[in-house]
Amino acid sequence: ETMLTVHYPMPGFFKDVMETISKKFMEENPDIRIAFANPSATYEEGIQTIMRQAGTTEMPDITFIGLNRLRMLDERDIPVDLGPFIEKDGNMAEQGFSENILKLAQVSGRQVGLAFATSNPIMYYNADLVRQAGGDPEKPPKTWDEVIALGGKIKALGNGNEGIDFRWQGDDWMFSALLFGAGGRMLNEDESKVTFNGPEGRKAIQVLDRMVKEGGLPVLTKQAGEQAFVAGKIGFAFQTTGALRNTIKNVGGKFDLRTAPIPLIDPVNGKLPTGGNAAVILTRDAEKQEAAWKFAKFAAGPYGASVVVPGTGYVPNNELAAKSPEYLANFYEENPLFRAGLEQMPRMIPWYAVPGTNGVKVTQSIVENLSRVVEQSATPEEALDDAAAEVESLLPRS
Amino acid sequence: MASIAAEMPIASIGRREARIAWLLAAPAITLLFLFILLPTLAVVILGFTDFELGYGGFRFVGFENYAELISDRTFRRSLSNTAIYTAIVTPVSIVLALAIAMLIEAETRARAFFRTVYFLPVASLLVAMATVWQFLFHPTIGPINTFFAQFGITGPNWLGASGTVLYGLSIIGIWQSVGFNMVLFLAGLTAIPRELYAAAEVDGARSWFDRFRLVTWPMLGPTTLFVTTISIINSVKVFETVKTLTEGGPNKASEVLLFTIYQEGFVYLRVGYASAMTVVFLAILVVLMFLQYRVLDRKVHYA
Amino acid sequence: MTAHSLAFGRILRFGLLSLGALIFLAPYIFMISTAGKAQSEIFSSSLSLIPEQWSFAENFTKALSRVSMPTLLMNGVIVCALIFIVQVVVAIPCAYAMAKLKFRAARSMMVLVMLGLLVPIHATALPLYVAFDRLSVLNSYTALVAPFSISVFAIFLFLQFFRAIPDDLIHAARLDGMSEPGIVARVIVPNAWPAITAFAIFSVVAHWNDLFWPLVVVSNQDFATPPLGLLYFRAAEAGDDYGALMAATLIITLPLVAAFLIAQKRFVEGITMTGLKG
Amino acid sequence: MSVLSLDNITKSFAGNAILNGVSLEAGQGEFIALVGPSGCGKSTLLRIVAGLDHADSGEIAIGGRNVSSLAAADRNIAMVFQSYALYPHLTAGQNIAVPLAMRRLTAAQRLPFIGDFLPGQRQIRADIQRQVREMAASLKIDHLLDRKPGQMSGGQRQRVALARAMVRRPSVFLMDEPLSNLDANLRVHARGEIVELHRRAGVPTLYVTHDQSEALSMADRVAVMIGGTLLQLAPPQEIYDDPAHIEVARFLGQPRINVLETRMDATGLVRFGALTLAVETAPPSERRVLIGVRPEFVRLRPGTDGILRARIERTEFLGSEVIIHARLDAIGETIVARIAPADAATLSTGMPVSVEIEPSRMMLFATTGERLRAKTVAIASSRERAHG
Amino acid sequence: MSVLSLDNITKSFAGNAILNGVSLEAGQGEFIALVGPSGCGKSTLLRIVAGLDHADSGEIAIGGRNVSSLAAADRNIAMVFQSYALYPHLTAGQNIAVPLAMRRLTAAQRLPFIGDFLPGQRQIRADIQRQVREMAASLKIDHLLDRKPGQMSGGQRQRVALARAMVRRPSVFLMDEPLSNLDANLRVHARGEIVELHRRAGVPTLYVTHDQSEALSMADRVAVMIGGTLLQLAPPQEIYDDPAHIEVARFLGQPRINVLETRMDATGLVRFGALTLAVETAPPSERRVLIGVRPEFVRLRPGTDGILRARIERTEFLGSEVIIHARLDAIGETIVARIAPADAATLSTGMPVSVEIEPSRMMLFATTGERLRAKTVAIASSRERAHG
Ligand SMILES: Nc1ncnc2c1ncn2[C@@H]1O[C@H](COP(=O)(O)OP(=O)(O)OP(=O)(O)O)[C@@H](O)[C@H]1O
Ligand SMILES: Nc1ncnc2c1ncn2[C@@H]1O[C@H](COP(=O)(O)OP(=O)(O)OP(=O)(O)O)[C@@H](O)[C@H]1O
Ligand SMILES: [Mg+2]
Ligand SMILES: [Mg+2]
Repeated sequence: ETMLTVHYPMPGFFKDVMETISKKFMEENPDIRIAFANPSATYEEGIQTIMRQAGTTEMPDITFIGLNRLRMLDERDIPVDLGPFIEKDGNMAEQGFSENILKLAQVSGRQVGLAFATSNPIMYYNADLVRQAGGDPEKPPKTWDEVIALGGKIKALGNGNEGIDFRWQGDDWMFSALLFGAGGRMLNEDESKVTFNGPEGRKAIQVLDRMVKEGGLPVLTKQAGEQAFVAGKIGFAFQTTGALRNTIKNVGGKFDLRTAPIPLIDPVNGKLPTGGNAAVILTRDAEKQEAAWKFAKFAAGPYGASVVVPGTGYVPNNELAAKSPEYLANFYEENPLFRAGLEQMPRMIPWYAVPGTNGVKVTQSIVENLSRVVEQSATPEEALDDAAAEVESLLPRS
Repeated sequence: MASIAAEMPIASIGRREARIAWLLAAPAITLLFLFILLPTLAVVILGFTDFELGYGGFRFVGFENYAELISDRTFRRSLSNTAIYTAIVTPVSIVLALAIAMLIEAETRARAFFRTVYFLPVASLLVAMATVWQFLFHPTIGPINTFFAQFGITGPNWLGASGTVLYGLSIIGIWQSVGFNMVLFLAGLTAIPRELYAAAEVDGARSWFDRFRLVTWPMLGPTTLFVTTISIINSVKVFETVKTLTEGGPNKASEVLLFTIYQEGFVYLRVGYASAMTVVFLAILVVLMFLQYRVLDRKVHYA
Repeated sequence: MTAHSLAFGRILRFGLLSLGALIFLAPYIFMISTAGKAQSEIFSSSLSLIPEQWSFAENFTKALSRVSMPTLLMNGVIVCALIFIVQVVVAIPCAYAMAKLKFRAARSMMVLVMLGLLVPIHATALPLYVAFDRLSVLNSYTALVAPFSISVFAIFLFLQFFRAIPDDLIHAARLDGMSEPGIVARVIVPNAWPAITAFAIFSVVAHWNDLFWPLVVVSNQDFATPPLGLLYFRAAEAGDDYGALMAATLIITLPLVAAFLIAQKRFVEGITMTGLKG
Repeated sequence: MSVLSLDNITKSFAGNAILNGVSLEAGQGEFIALVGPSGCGKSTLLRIVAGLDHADSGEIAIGGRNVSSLAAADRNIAMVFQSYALYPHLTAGQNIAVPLAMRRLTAAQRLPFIGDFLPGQRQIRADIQRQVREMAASLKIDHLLDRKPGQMSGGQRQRVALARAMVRRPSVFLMDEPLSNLDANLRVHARGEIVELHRRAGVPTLYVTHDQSEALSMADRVAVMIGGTLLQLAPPQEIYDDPAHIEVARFLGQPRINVLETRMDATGLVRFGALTLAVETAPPSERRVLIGVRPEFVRLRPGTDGILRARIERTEFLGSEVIIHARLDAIGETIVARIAPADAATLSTGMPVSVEIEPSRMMLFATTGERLRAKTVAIASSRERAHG
Repeated sequence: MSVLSLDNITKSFAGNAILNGVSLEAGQGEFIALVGPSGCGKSTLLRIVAGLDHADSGEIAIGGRNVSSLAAADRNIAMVFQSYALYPHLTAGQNIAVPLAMRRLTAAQRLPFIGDFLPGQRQIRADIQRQVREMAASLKIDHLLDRKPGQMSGGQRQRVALARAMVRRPSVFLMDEPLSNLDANLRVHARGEIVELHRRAGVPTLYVTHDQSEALSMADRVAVMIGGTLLQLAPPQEIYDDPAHIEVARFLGQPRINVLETRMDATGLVRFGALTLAVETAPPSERRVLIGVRPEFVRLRPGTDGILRARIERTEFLGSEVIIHARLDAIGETIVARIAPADAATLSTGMPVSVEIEPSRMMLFATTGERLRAKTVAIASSRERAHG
């Protein structure tokens, strides 16, 4: 019997999911036992825990790491390369792991994990407010201009209503959503120069600026924004599809909640960053690695997806799961709110992480400069240039 | 410890006393070395290295970390933020605590109730209470601003705006530390001889304020010194609320020392650099305490 | 001071205290109210303290079933009790030696104690973690308790208290034939209860609520303390389940509040450090 | 006109009567010592006079004016506390200045920094300083003005406390055992100082003490209070020689007065040994009475030829005198005599002696304690026994 | 053989000599009172004897055995402290039992729970209980055995402290001002009890007090210590009547002895007023000397016909006696007389009086303090003046 210690972040979110999956897994694989390590509250804390424990006896066998932090882990040579396992399996596509999906958890071509729960940014909106402001909830806005215009009208309703909540805090994910949506990139091909201050980046940050100026985007902390939205005080909220289940619960019957795809500055070439996490194998024990690989595939596989998606709002990271009626096809029929994320799946590309040791600092720097825009203490151009300069200096010197 | 003791001949009573004293203090001294001094020393050493969590080795870099600190904008920001936070929380929580303690001391009814109520925040899990506060502070749907709105005042965006976030955090900090200080003041108040108040009255201290100036405040000197010390240490150590509520934001407006150290050490994983910060942090505390005692101790101890 | 102004003063005082109490209690009122609300009711534009539909049962059930509350509480009790006992057992003899025996190190000990008061666990966490890992004691009560086995605050507090114990009492004990450890056990400890109670509150409050250190050294859920349990109700990216979170917070806060209520009078007495009232 | 008058003051704490209608008048410049056993209510009475406590009923007048409803600060009373109650954070000089500053400076002028810039205060402060220095000089503590109480000896502190009380002209002076913390020599010295200061100030003074020699030697009149009741208020000699109550007699005099029980017949005659005393106001019936006689009026003579016989139990040498405890053969009780060392030389423990008591020095009390005035009517020459 | 002997004990704190070679011997059952002004080193000496402090040099022997290097617990000394030092958490009975339990039970037997099951302890405990009850009965505190110190009065606590000290037979008994916390009446009563207990125990006792009447009335011998030096060790009467040093004379006697300065000529003759005294050992040269005379040997007579004239400055009535302060016309110094109230009736403040001193009661001291033995050689009848 092989014993696997599994570590995962955000238990408020994943505890039930993890327990359901592991129960089923153990039923199917009676020779493997799953035990859970103390979970971490956030992705960040999860990584710290792993880094501290790396090489110690406390290190779990398998963990789930935020997609944008895989690179950092890889540079410290902590994850096990999954390439050999994939090769040995040979038929990953048949199991629903398309090349596109595998790519989400690759760092410089190395397969460091298997995407487990993935998300993309979508638009949530309060149909009641949209209607009051003269919009048509059945035809949600398709462009940022429309969003901003409608947002402005909602704010004008008064009574403490705000137009837009855009989750710019915490990390660079939503900025990436604007940037990628405009067809931009963070760095150039060989990762030596910052490119997010190019024309696409300028458009992106101007959109943010206009949301503040015209669209009724208030300065809110992340939680405050969520709370205000579910309280029915905000017209549009842009954030991960992963928050969907909780949002539905929090809204209850207070208003008519709808979702729609997020507008793209470049509707043709625009892409979206992939959020979420990947299963990463840490154990150096060959036998355990086998078992861990099995578990990772199971969790990231169609069964896993069919548990994760309804329980959270994440999009299925397995093509079999989405299409097969055995798993999720019916679910999407019955739950139209979940469809926005699904529809955007083709646009998902990996969430970019800069090379070198300063990955986290880069994100922080971008967030800080965004906050200057939101607080209107700097013009969007200034903020963007400052961010670019700072990030440039944080890149590894080659 | 044992070897020191063994060297001493049992000849004199004085030596025997010293030996027993050593024996009694030995466990404490040992643990003090193990769990406070040695780790602190390790931190000092790490401060001279480029150690990063996750990488195996490290090398000594001399004062490079300290040189970097001088030009680190974040660090300077967090220094000034911590100073502002401390400058708000320490005096306000002391004054409030003293006022509450005096009111409770004078009140005959429901003392136990009031003591418990004001102490409650000390006994509560700050991380959990922080989430309550962040709801109370919500700029639009939060009770505080809703309350203001009734009078037509638009309440500030407490934790969201860089202009007010430190005040928001300070309010939580004050709420949390008043109870602790109050208990110490209550103890100090009960120790004031009643006769001094009688003397003050006979001497013509007519008003409540006269008696306070003549007796209460000076007599609480030692207590106040202790409370101030503890308050400053605790304010400088503010961390949990920042971590749960603002993550140092917006735009570094709530970066405080311990959070910056945590961020460098555990998020950016630059342990060497974080250690250097820690050393500076400790140095600041030590200097502060030293100054405080030099300046105040003489004034406060009258015996 | 006429009877009239006296009454007015009392009313004013009582009013002020009550108002302050209300402000201090406000977060708890919201906490209790939230613990009774359904998830969809918690955030709404209209402020109401009384839940529309009572969901206490539901939230408390969630709080109790989602994590193993008994294990958490038990761990909390074990860890706090161990820390407290060790702290007292270590600090009392040391404080006694510093207060009542003549030895040269007493002064430098005092400096060490003051320094120790300044070093937060956050600062020394990493070296301690590495050392504990080398010794393979992570994930154990040892790891949770050991760094707090020495409390300089305890030494400080007891020192103040012991200074007030008359020397004669100790001399009498020596003449009665007690050894120094005997004096500590039979004379000092029985008379130090007020100080021990006072310290108990400080110590237990701090360690019952400590999140930082358990998070660092405990990855095995068998050793999780109550604050770690709260993590299960937090989902940073997707918004917390506030109802259950507040219910759980209530469950783990209540024992402390009860303890304080019971001990508060002795607590204040203890800090007063008035020494012996015999 | 009496300057301080207390009229029927009563006070109880939690249902226990502490003061049962105390009335007392003190004239201008009179020094009244208030004595009584511990817990009899002396401090309570003083606190009521000072306005620190309020009486349940009764009136207090100072200079003819009823002050019962005035706050302590407004009564212009000075008080010296048993524990001195000096402000530990102020120097001696500052301590002495407090009552002056409190009365002469306005609240604004007393403020720490701002006050220094207000008009007029400089003049007043200089004036206060001068007064403090004068007062200190007269109590010989001018060299201590910059010391804090913690740096002074008990006697020095006591003088600072006195100075603080005397620096202004109060209308009444209250002292609550101000010397009880001093050692014997200092105490004797301080007595003189207080009396002298009192004389100069000419203010009525209530002086609480538990030390009878203090009370007798210092006061114009002594008030003896027992259990909340003022039993007697009289000049020292009268209170010692002619006590109105057995408790007064018991309380004053060291060693204590000898009290022997005997019987009075229906005609008002009391027999004790060979002695017959007649009570002046004839009583209704036969009853038990108490005879009191001070030790200095008991004489012991070796030999068994006297009227009362006793055996010496214990002798205490006190330097200038000897205290002898002897057990009376007849009634088995102990009688104490105070004798000059020269006379005691012939006496030793265990020796049988004859006891002689000067009849004019015997005092008669009812069992309830009241004095019964009596005169000696006969001394029998037969060797009768004392009644049991 | 002396049972307790101190040989040349010295001690200094931080360079200040506190004890300068104190030597003292106490025989079996002897009660020695140690008196001296505050801070003279009495407590320090006791603490050294008890082993609570250590001497810088000198030896302590108990029953002939040198105990200087023994710890306090091993010296078998019992001590009663000024503050009683009762264990506040134990009942009176438990307090008294402590020294017995400590010596009779092994460490294991004393353990809280386990101890109760060890063999032999039950018998010993019963034995201890019996002894405690006996001791308590003899001190009349058997009804208090279950009370804690906080629930007892000062006098009761004092007796418990005594019982704890006396319950075992110590080889030496030390008491450090055990009565100083009691009020006057209780104190007088307790003296008798202590003396009685001491007599029964027959253990040498060192008794520290600052109360001279306690020392004189209780002790077999009184040791007067001033400034760390033992000035005289003698029976009470001798130390009072025939002090070896002026400080001893000054320390004992209330009111203090009168000390007047005068001059001795080269032949050893001292003139004071009409009096000439001859010093027995002739001195080398003319110098100043001090005359000491106790107040009870000073007589005052109205009128100016005496040899020494004075004016009454102050009279203090003390009930059984009157203290009169009179200023000598000749030298301007004050002389104090102690007089019976009857004799004082004719004297009042401001009155000129004649002063008479019994020549045999005058004592001569060198200015360094040592006694100079002298005899009266002449009383001049002329009205000479006293030397200045
Ligand atoms: N605040 C109070 N509450 C209840 N009882 C009190 C209070 N103050 C005094 N007493 C009681 O009143 C009685 C008289 O007290 P008071 O202090 O006047 O005595 P005293 O004559 O000054 O005694 P002492 O000589 O010991 O100072 C005592 O029995 C005391 O216990
Ligand atoms: N531990 C110490 N360190 C320094 N000086 C001390 C110490 N203990 C006592 N002294 C000094 O030694 C002297 C003698 O003290 P001791 O207590 O023996 O006096 P005492 O005769 O008992 O006086 P009292 O009658 O006031 O009790 C004092 O001047 C005191 O200040
Ligand atoms: Mg009193
Ligand atoms: Mg002493």
